Amino acid sequence: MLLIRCPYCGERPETEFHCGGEAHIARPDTPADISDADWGSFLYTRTNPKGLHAERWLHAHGCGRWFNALRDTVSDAFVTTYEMGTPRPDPISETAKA
Amino acid sequence: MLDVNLASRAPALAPRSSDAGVTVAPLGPQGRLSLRIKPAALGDDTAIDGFDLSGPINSRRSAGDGAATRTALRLGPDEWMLLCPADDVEERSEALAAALNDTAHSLVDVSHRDVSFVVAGAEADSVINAGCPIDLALAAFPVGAATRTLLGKAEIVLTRLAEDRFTVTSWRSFAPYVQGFLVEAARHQL
Amino acid sequence: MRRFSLTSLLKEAASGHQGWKRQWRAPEPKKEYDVVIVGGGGHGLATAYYLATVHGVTKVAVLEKGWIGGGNTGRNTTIVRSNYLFDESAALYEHAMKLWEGLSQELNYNVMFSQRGVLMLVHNHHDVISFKRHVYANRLNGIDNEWLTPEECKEFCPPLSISPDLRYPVLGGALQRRGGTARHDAVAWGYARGADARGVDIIQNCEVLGLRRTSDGAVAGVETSRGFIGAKRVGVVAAGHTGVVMSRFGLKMPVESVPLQALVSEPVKPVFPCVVMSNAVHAYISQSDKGELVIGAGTDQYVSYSQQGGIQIVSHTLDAICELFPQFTRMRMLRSWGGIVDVTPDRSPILGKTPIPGLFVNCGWGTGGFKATPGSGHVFAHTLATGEPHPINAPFSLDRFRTGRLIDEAAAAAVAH
Amino acid sequence: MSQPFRRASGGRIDRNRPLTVSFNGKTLEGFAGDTVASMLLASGQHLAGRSFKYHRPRGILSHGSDEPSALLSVDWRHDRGPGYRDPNNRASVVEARDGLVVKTQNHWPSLALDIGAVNDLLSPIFVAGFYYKTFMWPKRFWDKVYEPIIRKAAGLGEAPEYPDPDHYANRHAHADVLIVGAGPAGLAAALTASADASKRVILADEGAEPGGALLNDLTSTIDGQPAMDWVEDAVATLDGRENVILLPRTTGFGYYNHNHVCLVERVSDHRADAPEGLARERLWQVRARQVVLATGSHERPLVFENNDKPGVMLAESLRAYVNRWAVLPGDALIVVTAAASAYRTALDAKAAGMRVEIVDIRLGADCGPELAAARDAGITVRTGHTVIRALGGNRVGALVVAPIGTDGSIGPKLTLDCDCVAMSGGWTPSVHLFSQSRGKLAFDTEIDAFVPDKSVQAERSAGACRGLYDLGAVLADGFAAGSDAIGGAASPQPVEASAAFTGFQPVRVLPSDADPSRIKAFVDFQNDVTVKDIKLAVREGFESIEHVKRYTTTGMATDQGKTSNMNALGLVAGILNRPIPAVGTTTFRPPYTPVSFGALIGPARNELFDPVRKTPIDGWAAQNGAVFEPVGLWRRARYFPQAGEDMQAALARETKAVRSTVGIFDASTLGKIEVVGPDAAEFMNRIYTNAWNKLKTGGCRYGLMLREDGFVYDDGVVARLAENRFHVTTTTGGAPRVLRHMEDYLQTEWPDLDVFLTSITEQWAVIALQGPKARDVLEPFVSEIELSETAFPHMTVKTGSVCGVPCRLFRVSFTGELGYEVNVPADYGEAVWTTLFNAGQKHGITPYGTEAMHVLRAEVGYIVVGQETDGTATPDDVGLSGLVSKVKPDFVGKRSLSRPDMVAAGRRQLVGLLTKDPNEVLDEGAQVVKDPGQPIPMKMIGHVTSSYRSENCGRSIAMAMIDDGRARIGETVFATTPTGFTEAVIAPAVFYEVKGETADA
Repeated sequence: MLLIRCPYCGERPETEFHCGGEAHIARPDTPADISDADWGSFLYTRTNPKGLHAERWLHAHGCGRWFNALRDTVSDAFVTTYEMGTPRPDPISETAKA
Repeated sequence: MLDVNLASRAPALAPRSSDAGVTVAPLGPQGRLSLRIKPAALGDDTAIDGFDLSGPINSRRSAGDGAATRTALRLGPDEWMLLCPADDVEERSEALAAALNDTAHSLVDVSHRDVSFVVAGAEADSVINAGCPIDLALAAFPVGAATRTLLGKAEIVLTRLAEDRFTVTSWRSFAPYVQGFLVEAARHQL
Repeated sequence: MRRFSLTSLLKEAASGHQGWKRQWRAPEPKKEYDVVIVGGGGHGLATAYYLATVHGVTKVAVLEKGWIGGGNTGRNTTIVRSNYLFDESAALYEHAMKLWEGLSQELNYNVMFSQRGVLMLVHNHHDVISFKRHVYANRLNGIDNEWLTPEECKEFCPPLSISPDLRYPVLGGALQRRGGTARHDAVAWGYARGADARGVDIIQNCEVLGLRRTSDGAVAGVETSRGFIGAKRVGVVAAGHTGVVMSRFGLKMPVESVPLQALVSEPVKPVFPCVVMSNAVHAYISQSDKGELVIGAGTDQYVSYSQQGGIQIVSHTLDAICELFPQFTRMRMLRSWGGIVDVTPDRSPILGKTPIPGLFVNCGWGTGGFKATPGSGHVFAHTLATGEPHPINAPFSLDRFRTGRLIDEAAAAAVAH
Repeated sequence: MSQPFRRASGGRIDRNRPLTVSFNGKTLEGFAGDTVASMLLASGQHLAGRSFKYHRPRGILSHGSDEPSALLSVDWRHDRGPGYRDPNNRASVVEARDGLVVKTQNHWPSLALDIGAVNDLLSPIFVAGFYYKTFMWPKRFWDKVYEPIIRKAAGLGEAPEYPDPDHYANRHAHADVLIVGAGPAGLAAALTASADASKRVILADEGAEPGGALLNDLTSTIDGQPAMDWVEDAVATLDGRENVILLPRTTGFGYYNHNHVCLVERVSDHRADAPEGLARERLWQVRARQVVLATGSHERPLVFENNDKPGVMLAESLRAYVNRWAVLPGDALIVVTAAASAYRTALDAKAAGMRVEIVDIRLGADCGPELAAARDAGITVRTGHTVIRALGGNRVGALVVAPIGTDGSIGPKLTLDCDCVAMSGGWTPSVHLFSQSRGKLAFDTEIDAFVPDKSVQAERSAGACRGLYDLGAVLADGFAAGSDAIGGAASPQPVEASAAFTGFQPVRVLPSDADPSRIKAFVDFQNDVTVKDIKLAVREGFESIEHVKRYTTTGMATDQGKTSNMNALGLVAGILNRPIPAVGTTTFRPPYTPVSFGALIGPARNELFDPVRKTPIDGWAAQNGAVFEPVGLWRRARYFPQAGEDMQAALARETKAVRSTVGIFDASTLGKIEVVGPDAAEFMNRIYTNAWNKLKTGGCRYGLMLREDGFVYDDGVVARLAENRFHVTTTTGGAPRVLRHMEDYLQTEWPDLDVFLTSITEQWAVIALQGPKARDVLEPFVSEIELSETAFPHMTVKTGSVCGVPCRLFRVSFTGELGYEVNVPADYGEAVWTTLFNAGQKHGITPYGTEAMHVLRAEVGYIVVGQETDGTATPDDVGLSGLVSKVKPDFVGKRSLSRPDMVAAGRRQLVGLLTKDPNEVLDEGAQVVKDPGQPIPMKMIGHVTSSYRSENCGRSIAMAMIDDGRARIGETVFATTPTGFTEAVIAPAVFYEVKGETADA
């Protein structure tokens, strides 16, 4: 069971959370203007990386807030979690810090 | 019009005894208002109608006493659960709405949605930890802490009133499960 | 290939089994192949086998990063069934079922395909409708699947509790008698042995690192940990690692890889005669020939390549199992493990062309790929041999995610695979 | 059976507390502190089971959880009735107590005489993987003939037959330091880690008491005192510290992500006095800041012919039985070893009065001080010797040994009589939990074992589990690990302890001149895997250790290879002439030892399996004879049968009453969300397909919600209570996901919107009054609200009070009739219901359940999301394109609706189906074809989604999704029935015309 640091509540067990999949897939402002292929890609195509993955989590049984996390999909270790609306942290600088 | 103001309030459940040293006692009706305001909109004015909204996330702040007790559980960055005596809830609701008239907010009466228990006894934390996965050590979850979390398969709001005394609140239909879970856990405490 | 038979076994027994040879060679990679298959699991090996046997394409290499059958082939709960709802899925899985029914003989390798029946339990009104819809659709597609009353369920699976006091009482079940289980490792080994005997090179410990393309963009071969290997066509059959391989080839896919856990109990004498699935309470259970209860759990909720999930998933599965089979709480979990399953948005596989000429993909089997192994290999071999999909896999194109023609078994039935 | 092999004194048993255990119907005697294994040995009973495949007689190999052979069926509470029995318990870890009833397994007719042993004679055929090569003919014989025979032969014990009356507990715990293993390293680590009173320390050990290997040790000293005195002091110190939780009988079995370590505690099985209902086991789910693994090591058996004879034991285990349990496992002992540590066994056995000889594989020159010590004690030591085979039937009787020449040749053989054998092939660090934590292992050729290398999680290993075998070094390592775990100095003082005999010479298979293809030398005892099986696997090309495991099943038994893995790995490496790491090591997975399902489930059984959610009116329904059905977690009243009525009769009555008088229905489970804030209407615009700006305060509208992929997600009536306040309803099952869906968009896509969502599902009890008399029933109880058609038309909402209780009153209908939904605070729900029901008697009020609700809505053509839709339906498919705004530039799902296949011709569309025979009710889920005579596979053109006998229509009605259905109205089609097909006509999906005051007015 993962241990997840909610930006608002601190470290909590995974069962309190719901994973919302890959982060930073912005919904197009004017969906009507984009092609079927691009829309299909927005809906379905995912990075699915073996390594760092930016993903969305909801602290469903906690503060009820969505937030983002950067997690290594091989070790499952979280590099960081951050509030919605903030850009993806640069993992290189994170590594440099550590 | 008939005089039908007879409808009595039926609590969600009756007390169930626990033979162990930890008691699980249902609380009676309580006034509960879910208040939502973005912190920026709230600004520095954290005392609204006698409710102290100044606490950090996952804390409980109580003001006044007796029938005038007003408690605010801050459950998220923009979410408070305001508790007051059951018969005071309409008045508080109106007063709060008036006080927040110019501020974008949401105030919703959920007095009947939730049911609370007091779990008390020296091993109360262990009993709750039978189903609640968060750290209940005093340092991690001190007196005055309040948070939404889980108990087994039910969502609860957990508040610490004293070292050996908690309230456990769930939605009404989960209350029999929560009660049964706590009573079962109390049988097996260390 | 030395034929396996009782006679050969007895003969070897007399001479201390010294005469058995390798079941497949360990060749060095050649410079070039007609077809390179990336991934030595059941699907990849089956593809190679059918390329050789059905299409006469024998200049084939199967490249496996680790050891063959070591991924999801060797990590699943071995359930085989074909009672899918939609025509497209039904055709694909029934194609596989028909191949299963002769597979041991075809491969001369006992894959222990055991048609002991797959019983899918129904616990609510919604599922009654959904499962009857399956039963009827299957009947009209010529696939066996029958509706059982709770009492008939109990008769078919005596350990089952059909008490009306259950939290979710059993309201009935859909039984596919031809469904069952097979010995997962033997499937990989049997295909490997059969393919090898026909000239296919099975190359283990060979990781694919990139794709080399010709000036006009078509496939020229793959870069591997053992050097460049030329190929006219490349088929990626890498299951949970499809996303990784395809991203090395410069393509993003509509798949995500998540952990899927399973477990077995300690072995006991025969107690469970069939396969039972209960979607409403998320549980799959059967008993292996060795005597272990084999139990499938759910997927974890996040992308991971760790082959490790949380214990809460296992606990949740077991509480459901023991609700239906309350005598099993005293059984013990002996082993648990995780696989990495590649899940598509509609829970149906992708089997066909990619935007790169000469590159084909077979992935997205999610939690249910094992049962499709022979059929998947068979139609994918056709696709690789001819460059065009077989009619059975044509609907499972990558393009459906653009047009919206999804084959959403999960949404339609809320049935896990 | 008395205790002829019990020593007169000593041992960690309480001779003042005698006890008995029933073993195969006989009475075993023993003392508190015994295990069933030590009692068996004390009585002289070595034969304790039959092996898996060959049914060979097997004894007790070990004294711990690595025991592969002595597996017993144990009835733990025979006196309390059935249901307390389970199979496959290791005799070596079952603590003896009065009342245990144990039986051996896997034999017929008896343990001593087992017909299955014929398999041993057939073993030349039953080699590894033999089943892959045969049993293929005739084709259907596999699962009809061969497999049942194989299955019956396989398996060990009998599965439990009764529901388990025991309880299981769960405990989430947090610790600064979790220490797994309370041997010398673990105790030392606990002492330093807990010295800081602010650090919470949990120390768990699988044994009944702390001490680990020191419990078997009468000779070692620590700081000049006997080692067990040091243990007792350490335990007393830890007991005295408030910050320490000491958990004996608690096995760390699973090391999961982020230092989530799971332990299982045996709470009551060892207690004769355990009160009924006390948990049997408790699962500890520990989240630790730091973990110290002090899990010790496992001794390796030696591999030689017949090394599985009862009486052949691991050397350290034999020492444990002699010292800890004061049992002599025989009179004449031969210690066969490749390791110095076994000399301690020889010395202790000798001191205890056994006749002892040592056969050492090593040359004298390769031995350490242990050799002189043994010879000084008068023990004959044959160095440079090998064991050719063990002799004996149900008990070892002799060993055939021989010197090994310098060229490896086998010298003259010698038969040494004995009645027990202690063997040691050296030690394997127990790296299971470390490996589970994803730490990387490194192969240490010095000790011929894998040891922890790079940690991935916040843990460190200490002591024997990382290859330290000298007591002083182990203790120092433990102190250092404990200190390191709390961030202290990692360089503690050296510890004074007596030197241990360490060092060994790895040996894979003992040298022998016997024909290797003719003998059985066991590598995996329980699964009956021999050296020749492994050789065969390699010969057939199975070279990865994972392939070898799977082909031979070595390491796959209930002991999970604790005694066999290294021998198998070394053997494969030797055959391939590769270094061991090149063959690979298996990845360890949970659990370390088997864990009961009950412990993993904990309290989630019976009434605590899944919560049963009941509405405030559920009690009334139960008292009034409702038949319930589960709907998600809810239980809902399905129908209210009166005496003698079946469901169909009740339905007929309930549905007619609604259309003729009035029905009352509990709709409390409907999901309800209050949407509040200045941007509430804008939010609604974006999340629903409909437009909301024009909905006036006090108005209601049926809202339709899509997923982003364009498929129907949920629906429900939405009321605008105020400019900034909406009362949204959802389907019962959809409530949680709809709220999450809304929050998702609100927080992640539109954080600029000032709007808040609050679940009010359970705040309000919802009482639906439906039917021509609904107003008449309600009117007397309403205050502040005028009910007339003009003042309160269909699809409006008003607040006021009903029965003096605050109320949100909706004028809505899911039946087509005049209808109200009375929302009152939940605690008043039952009282208001009762009041209305009683007052409605004079109007013929009838309670109805979900079944009638479904019929009534179908009669007027209303869909149920999840029944007519299945996650693949667009609004147009179900005839709701009118609810999809054409003017809004965007809403969730809009773009997807224009994808090519979403607008393609021929999609399935909602229609009605009328059977030719009006009394025939179609099966829900039935498939529809145009021509029932076509060959299989048939072309299916649709399926039935809802189907009922409608009393109000006087016939059956059905809804169906049909390809291009709306264009086919009037066509005849055929729907499947359990036995064939039946004829039906496609019709509009509205079957009943409401008379009088209709909802649609």
